[in-house]
Amino acid sequence: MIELLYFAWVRERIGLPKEHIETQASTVAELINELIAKEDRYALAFSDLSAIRVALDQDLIDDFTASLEGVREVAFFPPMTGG
Amino acid sequence: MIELLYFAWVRERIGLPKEHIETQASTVAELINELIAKEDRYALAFSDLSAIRVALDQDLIDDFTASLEGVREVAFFPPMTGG
Amino acid sequence: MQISVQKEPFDLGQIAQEFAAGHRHMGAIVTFTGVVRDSDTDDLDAMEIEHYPGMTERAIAKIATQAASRWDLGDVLVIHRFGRLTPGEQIMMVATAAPHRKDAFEAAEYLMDYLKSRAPFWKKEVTSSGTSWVDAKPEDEDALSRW
Amino acid sequence: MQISVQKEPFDLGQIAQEFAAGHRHMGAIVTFTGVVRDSDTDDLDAMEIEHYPGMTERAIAKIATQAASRWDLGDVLVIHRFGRLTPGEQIMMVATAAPHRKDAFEAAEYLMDYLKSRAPFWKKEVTSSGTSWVDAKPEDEDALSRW
Repeated sequence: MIELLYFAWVRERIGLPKEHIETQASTVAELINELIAKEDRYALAFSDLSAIRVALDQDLIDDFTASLEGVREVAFFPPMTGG
Repeated sequence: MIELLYFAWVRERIGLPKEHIETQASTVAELINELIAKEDRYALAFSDLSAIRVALDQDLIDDFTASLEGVREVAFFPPMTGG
Repeated sequence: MQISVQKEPFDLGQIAQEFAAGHRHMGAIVTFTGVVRDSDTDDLDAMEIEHYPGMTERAIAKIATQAASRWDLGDVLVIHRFGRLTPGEQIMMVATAAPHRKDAFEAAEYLMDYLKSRAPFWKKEVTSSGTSWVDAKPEDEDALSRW
Repeated sequence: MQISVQKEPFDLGQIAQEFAAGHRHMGAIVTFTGVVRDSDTDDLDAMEIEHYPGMTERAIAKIATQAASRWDLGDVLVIHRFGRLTPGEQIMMVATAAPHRKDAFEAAEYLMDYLKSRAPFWKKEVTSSGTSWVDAKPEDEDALSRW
């Protein structure tokens, strides 16, 4: 079991802020592909991957090849606009 | 008649904050030479001209060749240390 | 180091005064305050700020720690609000105290540059004609390259 | 533009709050506050600040006007004290309001750089072992070359 969190328009497109899923994906890229294959709303949210940022257990990652081993919380969101 | 103002250690070396003098000097450089010739305390104050800044009628000048024509107030002081 | 992620307004005056007080060896205090700016056509009703609880505090602490290791600082403060804000309201502030002004200024700019695009906040503009997410600006990402 | 050359202390909190209030189109407020820093050996009794009445206000207004013409600013504030100050006391502050943070930061740094070596103030340190005029630092003059 892994917890997925969605923020901003990723949340709006997917239609929920968080969910728990079972996954066999070993990397972030594999997880995204699983989600895209699941339903259109995921495909819509992940249609432009250059606009997607990912945090694993609350640490931003640079690269979708990052491993999910031991990860409990994956967050997907657009580029941040703080400040 | 021209008013001379002195600040910081220039004031301390000359021993007074201001004075009115009669001068024939037509430039700042000539005025400084007149003062140096007058008394030792002026010579001491103006011994290192690289450490002297000058304002004519409250505007800083870049160059001791500046003309005194029409000038009513000449101020001599060390490099400023505001902020 | 003082970090707060909060819904409530903050009192810039009181915070600036308290931050500046008692820094006997810090010659320079810089504050930056971000304000919700109305649109050019004055039609912004509100700015809604979403964040990622947990990660937000963690990301800000990481940015502040990096600033503190890079510049000679006596103290760092970051406050960032979330929720619904109206034009003129203060969104966030940073403050830095340093022996010298160059460190205080650079560290404050560094904090701002990183908070802009590395702290998990997202802004949505609400106007009478609808809502829209604020896009990240390429220049905000570019700003990081100077550090 | 708000400029004050004064002997009395100022209330950083109140001034920052008032300055930031009501700038509905200014997204960024930067303040810099200079504090009398104690010496490394904690033996500074006081800092005495002399200035050139008349020219001081004029020089500061000139610097502030230059900043306002160079950056997109909504407002500029400069307060500078003179007289006898003790360690921990606030000597001076600048504040800038701008639509964007880059202008607010750069203008504040520009103001500080020019106030340091182009506004007619002179500092004298008073310690138990005597008094000495603070020398202008070469880096303060160098700082002007970046503008």
